[in-house]
Amino acid sequence: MLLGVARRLLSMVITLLGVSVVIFVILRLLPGNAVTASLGVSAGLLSHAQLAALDRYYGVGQPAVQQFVSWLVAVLTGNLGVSLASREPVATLIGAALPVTVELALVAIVLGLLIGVGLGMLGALHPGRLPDSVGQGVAVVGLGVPSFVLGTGIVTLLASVLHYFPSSQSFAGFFQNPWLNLQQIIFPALALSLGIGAAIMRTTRAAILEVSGQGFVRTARGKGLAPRTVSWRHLFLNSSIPIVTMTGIQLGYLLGGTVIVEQIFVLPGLGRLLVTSIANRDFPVVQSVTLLFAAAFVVVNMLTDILYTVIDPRTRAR
Amino acid sequence: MAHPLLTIRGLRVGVGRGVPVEIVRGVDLDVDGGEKVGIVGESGSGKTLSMLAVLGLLPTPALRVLGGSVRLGGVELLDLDEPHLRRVRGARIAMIYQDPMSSLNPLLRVRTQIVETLVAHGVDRRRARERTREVLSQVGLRDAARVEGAFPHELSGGMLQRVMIAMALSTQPEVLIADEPTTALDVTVQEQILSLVGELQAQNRMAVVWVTHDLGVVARLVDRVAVMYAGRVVEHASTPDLFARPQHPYTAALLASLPRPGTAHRATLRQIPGSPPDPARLGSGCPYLPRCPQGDQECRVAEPDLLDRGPGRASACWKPRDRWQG
Amino acid sequence: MTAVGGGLLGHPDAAEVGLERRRAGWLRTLWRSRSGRVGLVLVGVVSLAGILGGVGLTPENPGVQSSSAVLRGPSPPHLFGTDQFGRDVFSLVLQGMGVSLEIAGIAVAIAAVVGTLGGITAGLLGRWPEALIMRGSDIIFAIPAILLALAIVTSLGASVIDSALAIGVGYVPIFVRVVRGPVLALREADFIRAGRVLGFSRRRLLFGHILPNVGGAVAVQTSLAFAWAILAEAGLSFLGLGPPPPTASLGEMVSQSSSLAGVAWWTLVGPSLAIVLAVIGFNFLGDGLRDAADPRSRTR
Amino acid sequence: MAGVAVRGWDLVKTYRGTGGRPPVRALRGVSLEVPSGGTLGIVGESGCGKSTLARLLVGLEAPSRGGAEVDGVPVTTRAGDARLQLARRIQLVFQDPFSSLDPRRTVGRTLAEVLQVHRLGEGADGRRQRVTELLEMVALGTRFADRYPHELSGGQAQRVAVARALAVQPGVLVLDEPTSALDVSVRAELLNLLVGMQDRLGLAYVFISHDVSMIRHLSDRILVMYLGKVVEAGPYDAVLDRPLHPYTEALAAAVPVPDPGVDAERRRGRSVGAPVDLREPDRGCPYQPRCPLAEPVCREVDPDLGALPGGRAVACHVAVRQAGASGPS
Amino acid sequence: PTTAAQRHPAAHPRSAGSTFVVANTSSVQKLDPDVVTNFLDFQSLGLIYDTLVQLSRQLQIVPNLATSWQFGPGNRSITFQLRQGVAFDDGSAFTSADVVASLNRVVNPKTGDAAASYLAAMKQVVAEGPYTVKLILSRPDVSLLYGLTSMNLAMLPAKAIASGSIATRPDGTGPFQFVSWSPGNSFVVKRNPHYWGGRVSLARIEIKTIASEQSIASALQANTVQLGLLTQPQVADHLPSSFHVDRVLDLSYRALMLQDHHGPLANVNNRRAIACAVNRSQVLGDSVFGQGRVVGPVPLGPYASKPVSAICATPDLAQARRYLSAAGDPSGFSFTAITSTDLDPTSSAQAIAVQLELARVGIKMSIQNLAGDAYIQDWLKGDFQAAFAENGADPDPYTMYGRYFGPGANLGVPAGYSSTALQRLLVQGDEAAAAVTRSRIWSQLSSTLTGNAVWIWLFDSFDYAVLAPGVHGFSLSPSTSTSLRALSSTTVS
Ligand SMILES: Nc1ncnc2c1ncn2[C@@H]1O[C@H](COP(=O)(O)OP(=O)(O)OP(=O)(O)O)[C@@H](O)[C@H]1O
Ligand SMILES: Nc1ncnc2c1ncn2[C@@H]1O[C@H](COP(=O)(O)OP(=O)(O)OP(=O)(O)O)[C@@H](O)[C@H]1O
Ligand SMILES: [Mg+2]
Ligand SMILES: [Mg+2]
Repeated sequence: MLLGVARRLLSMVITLLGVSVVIFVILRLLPGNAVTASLGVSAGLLSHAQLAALDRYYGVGQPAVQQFVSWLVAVLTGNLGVSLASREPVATLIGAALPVTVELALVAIVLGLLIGVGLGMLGALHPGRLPDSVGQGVAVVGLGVPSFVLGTGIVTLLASVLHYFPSSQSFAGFFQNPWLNLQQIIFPALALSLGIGAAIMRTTRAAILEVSGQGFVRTARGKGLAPRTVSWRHLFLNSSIPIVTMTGIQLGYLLGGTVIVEQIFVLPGLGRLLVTSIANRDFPVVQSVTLLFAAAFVVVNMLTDILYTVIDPRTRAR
Repeated sequence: MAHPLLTIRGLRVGVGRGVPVEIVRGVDLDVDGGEKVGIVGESGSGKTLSMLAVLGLLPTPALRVLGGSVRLGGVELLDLDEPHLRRVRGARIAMIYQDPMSSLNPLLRVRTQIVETLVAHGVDRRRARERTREVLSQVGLRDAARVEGAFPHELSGGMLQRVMIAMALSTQPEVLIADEPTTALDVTVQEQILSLVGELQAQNRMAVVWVTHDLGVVARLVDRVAVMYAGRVVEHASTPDLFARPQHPYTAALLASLPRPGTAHRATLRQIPGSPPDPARLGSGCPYLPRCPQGDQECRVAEPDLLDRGPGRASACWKPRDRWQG
Repeated sequence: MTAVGGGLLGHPDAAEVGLERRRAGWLRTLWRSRSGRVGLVLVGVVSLAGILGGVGLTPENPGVQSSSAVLRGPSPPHLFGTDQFGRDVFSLVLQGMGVSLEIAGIAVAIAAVVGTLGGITAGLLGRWPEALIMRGSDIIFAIPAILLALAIVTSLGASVIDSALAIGVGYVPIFVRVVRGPVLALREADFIRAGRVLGFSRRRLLFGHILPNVGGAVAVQTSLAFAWAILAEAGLSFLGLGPPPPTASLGEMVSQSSSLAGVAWWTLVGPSLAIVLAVIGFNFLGDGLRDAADPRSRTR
Repeated sequence: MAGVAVRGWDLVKTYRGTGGRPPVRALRGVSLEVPSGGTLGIVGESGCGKSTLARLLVGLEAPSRGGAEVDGVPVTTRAGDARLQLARRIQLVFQDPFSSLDPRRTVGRTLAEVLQVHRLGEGADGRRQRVTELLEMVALGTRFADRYPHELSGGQAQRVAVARALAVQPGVLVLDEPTSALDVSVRAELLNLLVGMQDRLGLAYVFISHDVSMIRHLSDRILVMYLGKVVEAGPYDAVLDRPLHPYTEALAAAVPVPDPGVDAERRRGRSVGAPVDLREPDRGCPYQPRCPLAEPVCREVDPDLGALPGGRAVACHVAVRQAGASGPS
Repeated sequence: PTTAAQRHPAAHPRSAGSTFVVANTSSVQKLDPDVVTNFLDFQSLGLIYDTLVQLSRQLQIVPNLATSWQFGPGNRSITFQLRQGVAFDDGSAFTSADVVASLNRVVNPKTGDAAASYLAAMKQVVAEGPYTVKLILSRPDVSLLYGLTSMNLAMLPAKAIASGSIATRPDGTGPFQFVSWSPGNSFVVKRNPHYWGGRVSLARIEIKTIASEQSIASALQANTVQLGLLTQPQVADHLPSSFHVDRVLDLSYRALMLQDHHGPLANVNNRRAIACAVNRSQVLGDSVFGQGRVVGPVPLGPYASKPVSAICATPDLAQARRYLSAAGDPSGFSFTAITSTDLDPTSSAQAIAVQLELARVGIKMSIQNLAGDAYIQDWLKGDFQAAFAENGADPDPYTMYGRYFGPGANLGVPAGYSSTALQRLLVQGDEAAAAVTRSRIWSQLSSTLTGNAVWIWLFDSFDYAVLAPGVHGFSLSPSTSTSLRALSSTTVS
């Protein structure tokens, strides 16, 4: 047991190390550097002395390996560095953006689960009937309509038709102004959740249909259990492994999805931070945010693994 | 005159929407309290479906009951609505299935699964726990406390089958239907299960319906046998009668296809030529006719009814043994 | 598309196999499932649109601007209306579809080939090659696909090939997983064991028996990957990282029209609809293939 | 006396334990010999190592210790020409007929492929001819050549598997529970086929099953296995009718006989043992926890398979002593 | 002490501290005025910082923190008299020490101020008294005054320069004070109660990033935004008439820059053919719906050049063909133009329009759209044949073109053309103080540029501001640094 945990943690660390190397290499491949990224064509106006000074400031001249190692050492000691563009500590920037993205992702996944599990269960319990058709319809739309089309549509509808545009106000933290916060989060979350919901719905439906053909469900019915007990304790519980898997995968995709949706809805989250930082060649920020995304992904994976063992005694190591 | 406890008459089950294909085509069976009845027959002859139909457990909408009657103590089960049927299932008629591993929920502890059965039938939770412990030791599980807290995958096949039996017996049902419950088990374990059921049945005076295609099991366990072929009961007899003097040619062929004591070493066994009929393409005559050594023109005309041929015996054949051996 | 039969993979007895009969049967089973049918039709329509757009057979030249016909609503000459430059949105959509399909096609080819090879290698060899491949694909998988694509596109510059590469790389791990699972299972399958007992060579077992049996899974995944790639490409273009003009892809059209959507909804609806139909089509096709890949569904 | 078709000596197979579990000792030293044209039946409960033995005999896996040879040629697991040669001497028929056939190949292609690999049959025509012969040999018509496995019944599929094994004209057929997935009436079909084939082609069989009546019907000699070891061996009738080992005795008695009279007779006075802890003991005779005859020595010393007169052998302290006392029968 | 507003928050309709919201699609990227390049950064910091002199609406130099100035003998120095009674946020007075520190910071290489080139002629800056500053020049440079209007040469507090807090904590003498900045999202300022220019009405301004102009329009209608900065006029067109739309030609211009050193574009007649073939009003119409004006090299201000080219007053295909023949390529030639929709969203539309125009005389222009950064790299290295560019303009031609075509021009490489004649003209104009002389020289510069078809000058487009009903006293100013400055006198009713 302990060995298993240690092994998993080790593989997590290796993955994250790999991710940081890959990101580092890709970032160094990007043409241009922080100087031109921050000054644009005006960089051409700089004198040699100025350029040399700036290069020193941005650390451009250092060998890549040295940059990587010093960055890694800094990260390991909890120092994420300072943003080249805004000169704010990266930790501060991430600290401000993280809650937004986390909230967005959580709301989206909860909405997705509600839509997906709800419709999936309904559909699978009454295959071919109205709820099933509705669910299938939602699944088709959810799978087909990308979040950015949906997001753009929602924004257009709200703004142009309803003249309602909560994100034009400053982003309100949940603890500052829960009501405004909810209004600002709910629509982007909705744009993200439909796709998630569709995927979860399909998984749920297929899993429930599969499980409902299995012997123990017949046993449960044959024992005279109430339909509700059969549905939840036997059908749903046994379908939950693929649902958890799918939810984990969707959470993974969600991390990427927030990038686009935050852009559309102008949410000051990690995704927006990432896109602006890439544009500015703000390496310290990009590296840290990406690593954070990857870490979140890896942690989500580990959580799903742990959930498996909670749900399914067969996967528990002795 | 007292009715038999469980009466099945003309039970028909169909598959498919629209015009259904009849798979169970009129099964008749009486089972009395304290009686052990066996159902044998080739794979696919409709044994399982008939039993599921009794409990209203057919996987609808793919399969559904087309007609007939199933009465338990005079009450028509086929007319019961779901809430009423629920009170019969598990409480008055309990069922054990072929594969214990897949018939128990792998994610729930044994205890949970037995307790929920009892709770569903109105036993309070504390009493249900006591009863669970009780039945588990009753079925010969010595280490009941451990078994109770175990998950299905932690138990062996034989133990699981005992758990299934304990679960079925926990509510003290009047009828126990066992659908090939020992095929997945080793013979030594099977032997234990068979004698266990025999003992418990004698104690509780339940009726037992034992579905199998192992004629050995039939010989050992049951009092009376119904032989099914192509969705119907084709022969019905007390166990000794059946083995001594099979009347239906299918029964006879079945018995002859097995190496039995007295069968010479490496002797050619009797094969049943051809294959079972496709239920969708049954003609008007006897469905066994294409494989029957005794059949002739006569058999092509109509399907024979299950007719009484002496006390406790019936067969559905135009040319029963008395005629072809007579 | 990946063939399900072993013959196309250079298997020695290709001549003996009734390839014609098999492929027809395969298509027919696909057609028989509802998802397969819907998928085939949608994918057919979308591909036709893409091909027409790709070779330039559009109702109007999508490049031609006309200041006299700016932002016209849908009408018979302009099915999807015109955009702010007076270009025919329908023609633009056809052209964009061509670009999207081209990118998606290359991306999926990269992902499918690399991923399948990786999955088979991992599944068959085990030990360190497997550990290496799986760890590598974990790493790629852990980086948000958008970021990966973003980085690749910004570093290589935006072009059709680069977009395709960026998208394809992100999907490789999925193919690796999809293939490795069945390969692991097949390695222990009785019919593979039977082949070994019969003295079949590794190559024959791999190409003649294992590959065809993961072919179904690969075909299904290929179709789903197509849907994903179209989405990803649109997402990239939406962020302004698609291939440069005059190759306008659908995502870019969506992002450009988003600022005008309140004024001229059709500029948003045309390209969105195209994306949605394509994605749904490939998803359905994937479902249909899943059904058809199961030989049990191929009753005569 | 005919020559020896298969010989295995001291076969041991230990599987590494996964996830921190202890290693599984699937086989713990099994020796066997099958004469050409003879049938060796192997019985034993589930998990006692029967399939493992089968895999070792056909070279699917290498033994951890010991070895095997077919027609005097050692069994190898390595790919290549030697493997091809071995394949033409010994073949395996699996328990589940469906999973042992490639679901994507028609019966005809499956058979033709074997012929092609072994360069049997002249050209495509010759092969087609031979496929027809093979199908007829297992009592299937040519029309089955175009069928996919899922279009066959269990009995038919199993016959195809047999035909495939016979395609290379091996001298030995290992059958690993070939009938347990089949319906009763179909078993007869397969048993008849096997008997007929043996008579015609002079095949040797290693027939694995836990169906004692089937073993009895087909085998000349029987090996009874328990927890990876042979506990009793001998001529079929001797072993089953006058079992020496208490496990064989329990096994033989537990088999229900499809004849109420006989069954009742056989069972008179026997009591069925209560369920037992099947975990294997640390030392001593592996059967000792279940054994009604167990003596102190059984808890300490694991008995060897001791040879007895009449071609019999048994691994039981008590049985050997009693046999010695009562003299050869 | 509590203010009335704090005691009665309900008295204000918008309870969020009565914030006036300015919406924009881009976002503030940096806070150090010496290094900003982003348009919105100029606009935003322009609310906080003052410069010595500034450009009026008519693009004349007018006093700001300097009340008057005087050129020394031979135009080799300038002396500024500073405004008195001006204070920074920390209450300290603005004096000549701040000017000296600010200008020295600009020229310090470590700062990396791209506008340091404006001070290339400055040898030294000396405080001649608390309110007198003298710039000693190495050569006569009249245009330097124009440079001093740039936000990149803003007046910073000497103390903050010393403590190094400029980049994180703006502190200027302008009408507003810095409050907070959330990178990528918003930039907030509040009224400067000590502003020397009189009382400021707006208490608080938030410059907010909203992704699309469509959404800005919606936010205006939802009354969550009071001032919207737009580039796409159609969006504004669909707002109700109660919204006032203000527009201004900004100080920038679009041009097709040509590398004249090699290939077909090295031939002046090929370049002239392009100049004659391109119908610039058509390009203006196609790419920005005619929302702008066709311009020559100097788009605005006292020295604005005639919009027509010296060789083809109107598009003239026949003339273009003649030039092609003269160049020896009568059937036309091919070249590639780079664009970047990242940097200028309309550039691809311009390119497509130009492409169609040129095709009519057989000139094939292929378009290569680059990611912003790739474009910048190529542009700086002159690694292109032709580039669609949006360049900053200035009322003073020397300030504008000295960097491209002057002696030792930093941007000589991307400019892609050099001639001693041009250099001479630029130096002469820069050195001349008399307005008449300057006018003559500058118009000569314009016709030299267009006559040689050095680049193809296209147009200057409008910037838009949409004002919510009730917003008064705001209009955009053409100079970037003072673009939003009118907010200091804006009121909301
Ligand atoms: N869900 C189903 N849909 C369609 N046909 C079914 C379904 N379930 C069973 N059948 C068919 O019904 C027939 C009878 O099935 P049933 O399970 O009752 O047979 P059985 O006698 O119990 O056989 P076995 O001995 O193999 O258990 C078979 O031909 C089977 O193929
Ligand atoms: N590849 C393997 N890895 C680990 N353990 C194995 C492996 N193969 C078999 N075993 C174990 O070896 C033992 C013997 O297995 P084997 O399959 O030979 O038994 P069997 O007698 O054929 O059983 P059955 O009657 O159920 O087929 C079992 O405990 C099994 O779990
Ligand atoms: Mg059954
Ligand atoms: Mg086995």
